[in-house]
Amino acid sequence: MDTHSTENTETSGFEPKIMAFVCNWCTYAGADLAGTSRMEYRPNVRIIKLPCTGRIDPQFIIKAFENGADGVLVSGCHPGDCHYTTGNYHARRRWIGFKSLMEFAGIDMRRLHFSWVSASEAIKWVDLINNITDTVKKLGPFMEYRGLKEGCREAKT
Amino acid sequence: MTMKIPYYPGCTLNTVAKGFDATAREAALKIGFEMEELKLWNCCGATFPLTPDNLIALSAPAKVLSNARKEGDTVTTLCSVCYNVLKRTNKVIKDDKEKRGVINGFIDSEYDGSLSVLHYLEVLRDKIGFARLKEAVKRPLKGIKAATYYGCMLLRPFEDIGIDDAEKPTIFENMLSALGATPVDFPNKIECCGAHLAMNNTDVVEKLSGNVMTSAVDNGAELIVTSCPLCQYNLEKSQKRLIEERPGYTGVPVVYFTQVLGLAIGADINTLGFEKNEYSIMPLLHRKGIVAGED
Amino acid sequence: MPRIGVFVCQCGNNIAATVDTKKVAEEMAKLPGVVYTTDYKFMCSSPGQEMLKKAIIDNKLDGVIVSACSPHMHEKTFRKASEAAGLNPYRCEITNIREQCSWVHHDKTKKTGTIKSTDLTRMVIERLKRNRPLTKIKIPVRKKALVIGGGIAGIQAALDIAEGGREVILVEKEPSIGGNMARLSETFPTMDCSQCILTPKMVEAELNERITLYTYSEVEKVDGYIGNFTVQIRKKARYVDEALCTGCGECIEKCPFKAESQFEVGLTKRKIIYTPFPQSVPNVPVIDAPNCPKIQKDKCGACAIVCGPKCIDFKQQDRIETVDVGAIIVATGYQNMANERFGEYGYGRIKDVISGMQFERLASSSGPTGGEIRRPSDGKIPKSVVFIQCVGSRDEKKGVSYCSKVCCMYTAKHTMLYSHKVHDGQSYVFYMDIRSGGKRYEEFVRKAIEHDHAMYLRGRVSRVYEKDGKVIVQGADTLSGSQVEIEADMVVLATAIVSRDGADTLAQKLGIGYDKYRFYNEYHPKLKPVETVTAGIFLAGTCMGPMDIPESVAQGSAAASKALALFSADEMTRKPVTALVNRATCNACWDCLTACPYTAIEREDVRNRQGETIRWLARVNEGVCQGCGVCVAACRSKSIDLRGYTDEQVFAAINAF
Amino acid sequence: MKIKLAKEDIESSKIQLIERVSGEEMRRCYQCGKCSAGCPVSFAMELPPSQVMRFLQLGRVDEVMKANSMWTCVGCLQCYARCPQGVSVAAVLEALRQIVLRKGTDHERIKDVPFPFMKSAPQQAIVCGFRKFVS
Ligand SMILES: Cc1cc2nc3c(=O)[nH]c(=O)nc-3n(C[C@H](O)[C@H](O)[C@H](O)COP(=O)(O)OP(=O)(O)OC[C@H]3O[C@@H](n4cnc5c(N)ncnc54)[C@H](O)[C@@H]3O)c2cc1C
Ligand SMILES: Cc1cc2nc3c(=O)[nH]c(=O)nc-3n(C[C@H](O)[C@H](O)[C@H](O)COP(=O)(O)OP(=O)(O)OC[C@H]3O[C@@H](n4cnc5c(N)ncnc54)[C@H](O)[C@@H]3O)c2cc1C
Ligand code: SF4
Ligand code: SF4
Ligand code: SF4
Ligand code: SF4
Ligand code: SF4
Ligand code: SF4
Ligand code: SF4
Ligand code: SF4
Repeated sequence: MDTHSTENTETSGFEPKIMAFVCNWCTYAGADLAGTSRMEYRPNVRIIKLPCTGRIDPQFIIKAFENGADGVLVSGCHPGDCHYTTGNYHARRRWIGFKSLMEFAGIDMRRLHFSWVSASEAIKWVDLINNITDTVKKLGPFMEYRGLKEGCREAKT
Repeated sequence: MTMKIPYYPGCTLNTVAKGFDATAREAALKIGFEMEELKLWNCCGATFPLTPDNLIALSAPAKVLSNARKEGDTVTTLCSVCYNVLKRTNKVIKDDKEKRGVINGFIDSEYDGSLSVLHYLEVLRDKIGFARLKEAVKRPLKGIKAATYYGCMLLRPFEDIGIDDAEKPTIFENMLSALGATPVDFPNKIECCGAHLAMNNTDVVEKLSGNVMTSAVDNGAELIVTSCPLCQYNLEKSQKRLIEERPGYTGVPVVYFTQVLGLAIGADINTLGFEKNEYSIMPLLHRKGIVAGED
Repeated sequence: MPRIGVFVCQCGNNIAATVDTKKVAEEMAKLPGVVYTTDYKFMCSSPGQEMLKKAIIDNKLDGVIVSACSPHMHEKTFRKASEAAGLNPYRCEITNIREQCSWVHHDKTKKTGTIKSTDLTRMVIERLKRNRPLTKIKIPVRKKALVIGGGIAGIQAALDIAEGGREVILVEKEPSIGGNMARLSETFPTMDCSQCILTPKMVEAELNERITLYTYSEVEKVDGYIGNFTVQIRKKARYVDEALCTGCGECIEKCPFKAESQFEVGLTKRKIIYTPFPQSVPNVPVIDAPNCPKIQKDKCGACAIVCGPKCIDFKQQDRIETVDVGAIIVATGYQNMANERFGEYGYGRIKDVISGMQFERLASSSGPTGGEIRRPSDGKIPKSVVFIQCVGSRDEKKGVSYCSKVCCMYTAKHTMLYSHKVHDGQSYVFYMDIRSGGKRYEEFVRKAIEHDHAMYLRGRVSRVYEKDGKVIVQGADTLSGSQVEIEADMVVLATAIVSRDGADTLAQKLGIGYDKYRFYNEYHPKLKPVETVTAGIFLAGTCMGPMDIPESVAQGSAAASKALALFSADEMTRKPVTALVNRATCNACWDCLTACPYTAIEREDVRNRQGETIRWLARVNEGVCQGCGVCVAACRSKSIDLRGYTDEQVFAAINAF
Repeated sequence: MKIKLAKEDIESSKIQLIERVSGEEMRRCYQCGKCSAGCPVSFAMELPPSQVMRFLQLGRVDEVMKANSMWTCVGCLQCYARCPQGVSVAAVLEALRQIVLRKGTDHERIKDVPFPFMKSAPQQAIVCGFRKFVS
C-alpha cells in the first residue's frame, strides 16, 4: 500500500513520508489558511486531524513510524490558546514523558517534532513542513520500525 | 545559661564608634545575652557593590561570613552598613549558585549562605522581645522625645533586607517605646544623610543631613537615635551650619541606639560614651530628671 | 463487507488543475469495501448533493467519503445530505484535497497532487470503516437564568433577559444591589448623576415579576451543565424578615450603636442595623451581626422593640436554597487595590490622603458631606488637591502590570467636580500617560485641563508626607525634568482596579477560567467576548477586567442576548463527540478525572443489592464533555475512548498511511 | 538640543557594556519619573535619574558621562526601592562609575580629601568613599 513513497522515489531520490497529528482548531485551520492563501510547501506530509493535541497517545507516534513514516509532527494551539482551555498543557506535560520514551525506543529526536501553529500562522506551517521535510530527508529513511511492522505481518500471515 | 550570640563589630565600631560597640555588649549582658565577638573577622568593605558583575568586592564580606559560619549559624551586627553588606552578600551566596562558586574561589572557602545575618535590633525584637526588654528597663527614658533615624542601609532594598517595612518601619520606635521614651515620627527618617559624599561634597551632605535634622526637630525631637556611625557623623557635623543659619537652633544630640539602651537598662552613665558626642545629651537627661544634676 | 462510496470533487478547476480526480476515484475503487466511486465538478452544488443522495440510495451505501475542500467548509453540507438519504451523518467523512493538496502543491503535471489525494482519501476510507453511527446529543434547556452580581452589568443583564420574556434570579452578596456604580457621584463623560441613572434600574429590577432578587446571598455550589444547572444559594442571615419588613427605618433610627460604613469607604459610620444607602434595593435593613451586642452577648434589642411588624429575629440562620437554571451570567465586578500597599503615599497614616472612591463619596450629594468637598482630617475645604494616577496600576513591582483603564477618566472627572465645587481651588494631576480612548473622552480630558484649569504634571510621585497640616507631595515633572513639590491640602489616589477577593473560588465553583490577576477569561477576546469555555456560562462587566459603565452595560446586554438565544429552543443538540468509559476495564485510577479540563468525569459507585458499594467506575457526563480527548490519552488501561476519534479509527488511518 | 537617531546609537556597544555591568536593561524604564521625584540628590544632579535613563535609552552615553549625576548619587537606593518597573538607576550609575574607574581614572585624589574628615570620619565612610571614587 505504500504507493506514494515508491512513486516519489522514482522521480527525485528519497522522499520522506511525514505524518502530522494536528488539532482541529488551530493547526488544522492554519494549514487550511496556507491553502486558501495558495502558498506552496513540500508535498510529503499527511495530516491526521484530532480534536486536540491532548488526545495524542504515544502509541500513535510509534504506529506512524511502524507504518513507514520517516518523520512525525505533532502540532496544536499555542499555550494559553487551547480550544479546550488546558488540553495542550496536558499534551505539553506529556511531551516530556514522550520524549524520553521515544528516545528509549530508539527514535532519533530529529524525526519527531512538536510545534504550535495557530489558525493564522499559515507561514509558520509552511516553514515547519519544509524544514521537517528537509531535515528528515537528510537523515534518510527510517527503517528500524518499518521492519518491525513487516516482521509482524509476515509472522501473522 | 545566657544566650551567646556571635557578633561582628566591623571596622568602624572597633575605632571611631567604640561607644556604639561597648554599650551594645554591656546592654546585652544586662538584658540576658552575650555578644561574643567573632574570633576572626575583617572589614566588610562598607559598600555592597550595586553592579552585579563586581564579585571581587563581595569577597571581603564573604570572608567574614565564611569565617563566622565556622563559629555558629548566626551573626549579629550593630552597624547598618555592615548589616546591609553582610546580609545582601549572604543572599547572593545563598541564591546564586554560580556566583557562590566564583566567590568561594576567590576566598578559598566552601561557604553556602546558610548563616542568618541579624541586626542587633532584630535580636532585641525577635529573640528577646520588646516586652522582655521593657522589664529590664531600670531607668525609663520618660518624657524624652526621641526621633529614630533609619537612613538607607537598614531598610533597603526591602527584598534583600526585609528587617521591616521599607516605607513605614516601626522596629526602632517600638524599641524606644520599650525603653520608656516617646518616639517621634518624622518624614525624613528613611531619607539619606548624604553618606560617603561627606568625603568630597559636604554641601550636599549638609543639605541632606540638615533636612533630616530640621524635619526631626520640627516634629518635636529632642534627641536623634541612629544605628549607623556614618549617619551619626553626618548628622552631627551638618548641624554647625544649621546653628549658623537657623535662629534659635542650638544643636541636638545624635546618639547610637545602644547608648540609650544602655542608659535605660541602668548602665553606669560614664561608660556610655556620651562624652564623645558633639552635642551632649546630658542637659536633656538632667532636664527630664533621668539623671540627677544641673540642667 | 462495508459498502462505501467515494466522491472526488473537482471544485471547478480548483482541485482539477493539479489533481487528476478521475484517477483518484479509479484508484479508490480498487480498495476492498469501496463499491462506488465518481468524480464531479462541484460536489457542494445542488446537483452534486442530489447525486450524492441518489448514489447512497441506489447503491445502498453505508458510508460515504467526499474528497473535496476542508471539512471546515462543507462537512456539515455533506453530512446533512447523507442524512437526508437515510445515512447516519457520522458515516460521512471528508477528505481535504483542496486546502491540503491542490492549493498548496502547484505541480501542473498533476502527479504530486494525485498521489497525495489518493493517499489522503485512502486514509480516510480506512478510518470511515471504523466509524460508528452516532446520534447527536439532545439536551433539554431550562429557560431560566441566574445572574451572579447585582452591579450595573448584572442588573442590565437581568433586565434584558426579563424583557425577553424569561425568568431570572439575581444573586447579590451585599444587602443591596447597585454595586460600585451606586457609590459614584457623577459619571464621565456626560456627567450624569450616577444614582439618578442607576436607581430607576434597580427599582425596575425589584419590581419586575420575572426577576427574583436574592440579596445578601452567595452562590454555594454549582452542578450540571449548559441548559441544566443546579445551583445552591446561601441566603445569609439578615436577622430581618424580608417578607414582613415595610422599610420604615424605625429600627435604624433607634439603634444606639455604630460601625464603619463599607459603602462610604470608611468615611463615616452607620448604624448596626442598616441599609447600605438610602435608595437600597430591597429597602430592607440587615443587622451587622459581629458588631451587634444583642446577637453577640444578648444586650440591647432596641430595634426589635420599635419594629411595628415585628420582623426582627435575632435567631435567624443562613438558609440554603436550590434553584434550577439553564444559563448563568457572572457579573461580580471589581474592587480597588489596598492603598496601604504603597507606604510612600501615606494612605492610612495621613488622613487627608484618600482613594478615588472616597473622593466619589465626598463629591456625591448623598455622601457624608452632602457633596461638599471637605477633607477628612478637619473638615476644611481643601484649596489644593493633588491627584496621583496609576497607583498600583502599571506597576510590576508592587502592583499589577496592566492599566486600569478608567482612572485617567475619573481623575479628569474629579478635577472637574472639584473645580465646580471649590472655585478658588487648584488641582494637580500626576500622570504617566492620559488614556482617554472612547467617544468624547479625549475632549473630556481637554476640558478638565483647559476649562477647569487642572494642572497636569507628567511624572510619578515618590513620596507624600505631612507637615504643618499640609500634605507635601514630592513628585517629578519629566517634561521639564524637574522635581516638583506641592503643599497640598488633600491627595487623591487613583487606585488600581483589581478582581474581587474570592473571585478564584467562585470561578472554581463554576468551572470557568481566570487569568493570573483572577479576572475571568472570555472564550475569545475578540469574537466571543462574553462567553466562557464552559458552555452556558457567560460573563459581563468588570469581573473580566477593568472597564467603564458603558462597556459594562453593553456586556450585560450581550450576555443576556446569549442566554436568550440559548433559551430560544426547547432542546439543544450537541456533537456526539464525547468520551466513553469501558466499564469492564476501568480500574478507577481517576487519571482521566484529574486530566479532564471540564470536570466532565464523575466517580460512579456500583452497588450490590444490599446497597453496598462494590466498585468504582469513571463516568462521563455527556452534557459537560467537550470531546477534547485528553482523558483518552491519560488513561493507562485504555479504558476510555472518544466517540468519533476512537483509537481504532486513528490507528486505521495510520495503518493506511 | 537636536538628536539624530539610528539603530547603531540605540544599541551601541557602549550601551551594551552599561547594560552588562549594571545588570539593568535600559528599555525597561518607562520614564515615569518616580526615581527623579524621590532621589535626595536630584537637585544637585545635572541630569536627574530618569533623564540619565532616557539619555541612555537614546544611546547618548557621552551626555551622561559628562554629567555629574553618577558622582553625586549617594547610593541610597530610593530610586530602586520605588521604581514601579524594578529598575535600579543606582546600579546604572554605579556601572557608569565603574566603567570610568576600571579604566584607572580616579575621580578623587586621596590627597585632596580634607584632613579633618580623614581624621574624624568613621572608617566606613572612607572605605566606601574610596570604593565609589577611586579605582
Ligand atoms: C473611583 C471610580 C470612579 C469611577 N467613575 C466612573 C465614571 O464616572 N464613569 C464610568 O463609566 N465608570 C466609572 N467607574 C467604573 C465603574 O465603577 C465600573 O465600570 C462599573 O461599576 C462596573 O460595574 P460592574 O457591574 O461590572 O461591577 P460592580 O459594580 O463591582 O458590581 C458587581 C456586583 O457583584 C456583587 N458581587 C461580587 N461578588 C459576588 C458574589 N460572589 N456573589 C454575589 N454577588 C457578588 C458585588 O457586591 C457588586 O454588587 C469608576 C470606577 C471607580 C473606581
Ligand atoms: C489600521 C487599522 C488596524 C486595526 N487593527 C485592529 C486590531 O489589530 N485589533 C482590533 O481589535 N481592531 C483593529 N482595528 C479596528 C477594527 O478595524 C474595527 O474595530 C472593526 O473592523 C469594526 O468593525 P465594524 O463591523 O464595526 O465596521 P466595519 O468593518 O467598517 O464594517 C461595516 C460594514 O458595513 C458596510 N456598510 C457601510 N455602510 C453601509 C450601508 N449604508 N449599507 C450597507 N452596508 C454598509 C461596509 O461596507 C462594511 O462592510 C484596526 C483599525 C484600523 C484602521
Ligand atoms: S465541495 Fe468544496 S471542493 Fe467541492 S466544489 Fe464545493 S467548495 Fe469546491
Ligand atoms: S440589637 Fe443590635 S441592631 Fe438592634 S438596636 Fe441593638 S445594636 Fe442595633
Ligand atoms: S422597623 Fe421593622 S419594618 Fe421598619 S425597617 Fe426596621 S425591620 Fe423593617
Ligand atoms: S487609566 Fe490612566 S490612571 Fe488608570 S492605570 Fe491606566 S494610565 Fe494609569
Ligand atoms: S483513567 Fe481509565 S481506568 Fe482510570 S478511571 Fe479513567 S477510565 Fe478508569
Ligand atoms: S473528552 Fe475531554 S471533556 Fe470529555 S471527558 Fe474526556 S477530557 Fe473531559
Ligand atoms: S522610576 Fe524606574 S521606570 Fe520610572 S523613570 Fe525611574 S527608572 Fe524609569
Ligand atoms: S541611589 Fe542615587 S540615584 Fe538613586 S535615589 Fe539614591 S542618590 Fe538618587
